[in-house]
Amino acid sequence: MLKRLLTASLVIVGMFGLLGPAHAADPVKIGFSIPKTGLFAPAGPSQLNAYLVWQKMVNDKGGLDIGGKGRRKIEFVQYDDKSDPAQAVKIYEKLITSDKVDLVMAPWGTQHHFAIAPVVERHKFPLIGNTAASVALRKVKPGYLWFTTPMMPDNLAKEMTAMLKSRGVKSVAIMYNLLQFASENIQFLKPALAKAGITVKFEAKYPPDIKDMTGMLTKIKGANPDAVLVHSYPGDSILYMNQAREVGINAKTQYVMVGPAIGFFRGMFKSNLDGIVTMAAWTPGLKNTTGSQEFYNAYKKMFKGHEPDYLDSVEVFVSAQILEQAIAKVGLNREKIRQAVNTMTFDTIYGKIKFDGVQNSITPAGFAQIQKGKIEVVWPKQRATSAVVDKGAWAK
Amino acid sequence: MNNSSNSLRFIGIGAVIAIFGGLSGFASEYMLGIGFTLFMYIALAQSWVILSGMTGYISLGHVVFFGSGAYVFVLMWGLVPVWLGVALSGLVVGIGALIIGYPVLRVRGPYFVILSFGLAELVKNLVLINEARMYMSLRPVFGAPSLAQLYIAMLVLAVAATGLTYWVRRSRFGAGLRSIREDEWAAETIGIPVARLKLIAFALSGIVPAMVGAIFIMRSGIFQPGDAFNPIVSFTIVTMAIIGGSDDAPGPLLGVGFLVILQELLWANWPEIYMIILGILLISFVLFAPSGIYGWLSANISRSKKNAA
Amino acid sequence: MLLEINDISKSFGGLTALQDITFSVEEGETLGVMGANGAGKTTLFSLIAGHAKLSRGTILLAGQQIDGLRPDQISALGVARTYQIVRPFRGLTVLENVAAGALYGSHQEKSMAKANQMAHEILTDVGLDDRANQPAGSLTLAGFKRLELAKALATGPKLLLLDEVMAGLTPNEVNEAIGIIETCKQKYNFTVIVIEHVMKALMRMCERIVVIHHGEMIAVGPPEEIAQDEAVIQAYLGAEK
Amino acid sequence: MDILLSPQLLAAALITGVLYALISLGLNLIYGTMRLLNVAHGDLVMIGAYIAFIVFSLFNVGPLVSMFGAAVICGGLGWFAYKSIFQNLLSNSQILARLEENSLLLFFGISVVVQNLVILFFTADRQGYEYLSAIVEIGDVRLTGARLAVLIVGSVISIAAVLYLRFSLFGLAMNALIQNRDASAVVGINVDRVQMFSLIIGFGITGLAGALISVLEPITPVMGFPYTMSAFVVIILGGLGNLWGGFLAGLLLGMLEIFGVAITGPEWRSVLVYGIFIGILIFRPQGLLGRGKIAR
Repeated sequence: MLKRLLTASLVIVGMFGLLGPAHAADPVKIGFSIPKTGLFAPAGPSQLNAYLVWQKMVNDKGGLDIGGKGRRKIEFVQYDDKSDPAQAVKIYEKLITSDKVDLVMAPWGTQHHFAIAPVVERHKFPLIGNTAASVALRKVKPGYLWFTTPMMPDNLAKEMTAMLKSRGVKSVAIMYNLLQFASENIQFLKPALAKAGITVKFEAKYPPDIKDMTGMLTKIKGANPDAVLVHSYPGDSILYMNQAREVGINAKTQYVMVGPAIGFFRGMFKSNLDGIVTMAAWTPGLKNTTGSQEFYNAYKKMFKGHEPDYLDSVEVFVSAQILEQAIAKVGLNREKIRQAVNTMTFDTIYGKIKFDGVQNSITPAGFAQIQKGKIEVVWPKQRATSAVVDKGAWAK
Repeated sequence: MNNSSNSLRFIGIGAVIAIFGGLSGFASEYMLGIGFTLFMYIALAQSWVILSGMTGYISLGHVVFFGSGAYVFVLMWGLVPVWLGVALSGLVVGIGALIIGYPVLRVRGPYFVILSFGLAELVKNLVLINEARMYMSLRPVFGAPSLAQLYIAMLVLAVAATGLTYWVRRSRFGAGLRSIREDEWAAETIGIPVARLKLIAFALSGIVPAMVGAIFIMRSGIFQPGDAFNPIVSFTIVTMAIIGGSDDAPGPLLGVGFLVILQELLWANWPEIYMIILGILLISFVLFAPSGIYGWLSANISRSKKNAA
Repeated sequence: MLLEINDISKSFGGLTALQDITFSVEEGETLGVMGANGAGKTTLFSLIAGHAKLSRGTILLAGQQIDGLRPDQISALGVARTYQIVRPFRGLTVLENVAAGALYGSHQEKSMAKANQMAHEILTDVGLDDRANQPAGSLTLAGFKRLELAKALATGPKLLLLDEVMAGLTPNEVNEAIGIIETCKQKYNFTVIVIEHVMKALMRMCERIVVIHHGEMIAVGPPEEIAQDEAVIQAYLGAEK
Repeated sequence: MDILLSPQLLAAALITGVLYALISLGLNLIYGTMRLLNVAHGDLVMIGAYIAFIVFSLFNVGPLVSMFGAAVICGGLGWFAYKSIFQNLLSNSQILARLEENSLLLFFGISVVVQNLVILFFTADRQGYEYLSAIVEIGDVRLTGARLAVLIVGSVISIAAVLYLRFSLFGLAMNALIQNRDASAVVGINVDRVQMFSLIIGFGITGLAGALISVLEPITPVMGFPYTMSAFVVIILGGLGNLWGGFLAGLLLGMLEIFGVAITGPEWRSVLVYGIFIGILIFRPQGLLGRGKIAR
């Protein structure tokens, strides 16, 4: 806390010019926008922190390896996009045309990726996306944008159905937020379930500003499905966690989409989270990956023992690793970086990644489960660090 | 005001518009982006003044027009020519405003302020449900016109909205609206058809924002109900119009110009604390210039004139 | 007959404010209305001007039924009204206040320039033209009363309803006000119904007086007759003095 | 539809309603006595939540204790705000002429400053902690301890506040001010003092509510805005300045929301809330329980 206060005060002092930023000799300037204010501000740190960890890890090694011809440190140029896609567009235009950055990294969220796509294409700046997931992304013209996420809704639906089948689930209840990613998941999940012969006993959608789920959950309890699939965001995930216990939802498989992979959420529910399945495909001990444990340790060290967001932070770091490796191969020439990203195979904390068109063609969509307070990758089986287990009774 | 100074003024205004228009040819993308934002908020704030500045019905939900226009536009995307789509979105929203305006405008004072906010939220949620039903919660807008074209389009809307406010302020219609603001009951007594005038003002005040919304989503490249109906847009419009002060066209020009340019300077130079500086400025405005920039300027000008005389 | 009030009643909830009122006003006449506070005088004006709905009865203006119309429609037909508690448009200039009347009302003047010209003329008539460009909020009480009158005149009334335009004025100001009303009446040729507490003024101005007591009309006639009327003396003067 | 008879649903409705009532109370006081459109209201909820979170992280003391601290600190902010800004503001005729606009702008500025200061010091990262998470069973109703605490504390505080403001001498003075500003000064009410205490009490109760809420949702710098708007909806429905009406409107809205959603389906939640709000205003432009005309 004290350290944070101190940093904040330093920032204020720095603003008034008493402390200028230290200029390393000839660093590589990389720009991006971050939602520091507005609707998505709470989601921003998962991304920004991963960028900062990467910057520190690279700079501690002496900087980015520029095509084997020496190392240069990384300097970030970052602006608040106020959670507004149009502001993000303006920021990338400014970064490229007026701040003259060498490279750009991704903004937060699917809509911001769509928004800036024309900008990076116009200026021929390669950009490795992260924190964006929608099948509509595949409609983006291939060229300067790639999406690292394995969590495309159609792939998720496929893997989810397979996981449910492997656990002998015959019936499910589905709840989902009306926002884009959640509802897009349902679009693919429902046909997949039908094909697999899994019945949907209950289905309900709700607006983002929902305040109470008791009604829905009471109905779900009455329907008594084998699995409850909640496609939710952190705020509504908390509602579910509290009220499912109140109502006494005891399905053996309970999926809570976004939330359990974030540190604060585990702090709020602790042992009650045991057995909850969530959307994540990484854990520090994941095999056949490059740098997972180092990333985890560096993150915890830099952020006072806080864990990274197992979903967003990880994906962000993956995108940074890809950029780093492309630069190490071909240097800072953006056209060459583009070709490198198109053709190379990268070693990341997700494991090997190669792009097919705009999307990550290797990493499968996957799920994790909280087991004894730890996040274990449980699906797909070939990547699992642990097997899926039945969710037991609620702890308290 | 004699004729020669009037025509001089028109030439001046024409020249300014021509210069701004001409910039689209060679200004940097970043500068055009700032211009786009500037014109966008001028158009929005001027439209807000037609309803709220003139009649005193303070709308805290003007984003409802902006968002609805964007939605109508995106539904037609690819089906009709772009600029026809923009015009149609203005038309459709204008008609919609005529339909809902009558019951809504029966509610006055702070009740109307919150009602207008609620209306925007209601429409947002209806759109959200509709989009989720079609699994279209996010619609990319690929292949939009260039920034230079959007910039010109927004300039046209800003000029149109400014002209509209200027005209309304000097028209019989505007005299009726301003009487309504001062005392609705007394206005009715001297024969002003208050319900009809309010309704027309409501619709007029919605048309330009709808078109602005349509153009805006071509700039942001995406339609999502949460962004298109973001309440921050409503708050920003109100803030800019109030800071400008007055119920006449120069007010919004001053308010928007000041705030947009200030924000650009601030976020680019002090990204960590620019919002704090901005907030402090808003507070100071109320304390030191409660009648807005326009009011403050006219007070000071008339004082200095008096001193000179 | 310019105005015919036929057996009208008005009740709010269970309370009867006016009951069985019938009278008529000749074109060009000045009719006074008197009665104690709360007798229902202002309610009568509200009914004529369309601000309140009748419970029973009809009101005809030049043979046309006007009850049920909106206030702005009634104003367009030529009925203008002033308020006992003045209602100026404080944020507008004095001229704008009056011009608004000319732009709407029964004139429905479409040209701003002509409306301003008319407003200037009326302001001259009521003696406020030197303040035309001041904000209306800056006037004195006497000024407000004159503005109230000017606004009503600007609508081009056939029938002018004056609700205590002289209350709160000094005797000198009252004399001036009566002068202004009489001059304007000559010039613009309208009919007046006037509610007034200043007895002398009423007696001086009116050709006939209607007396309302507890919502009922108890007398109508020329001032001299009313002054002698037993019922009036009992109910009204007796009650007040 | 036997779900409508479930006591669990009734409990959920009561919790939602009590929260609405509690959060709108302070706003109603401030609007009623001073006609200030406080759009920073929800930020006090946020401050209260952060206070509870900090106290818990540093001293392991829960919100049932720290809520009093939050009330005192937020009340202190109210005092500070009154002394530094509003005392002068409310005697400036130029500002009073456009009070609605100006107070909107002012509080919007305050909201921006407060949110961004919090972001600067704590980042926008979500925070949360575990407290009273065990389930408590009362008959057929099962609630987490935290939600039960919200129900009890929320009802006690809001009913006590409404009763106090109805029957105490100070409450009477405040009521007089709400009814008619000018007249209350004439009859010898110390308007200045009443305004100051309205701001202190209004801010204090809201901060307390924030501490309670801190266990129910992620604590973030931007968590306040939805509360601002729902508080406005409640006090408008109840009739501005009508504390009792606001309390009832809060409960009513909670009931309508929970039972309405159970009948129509959760996707309609917000459409229902705002639809009912707009519908009521159109038919009763002064609010459900509002009195005749708004005095200005």
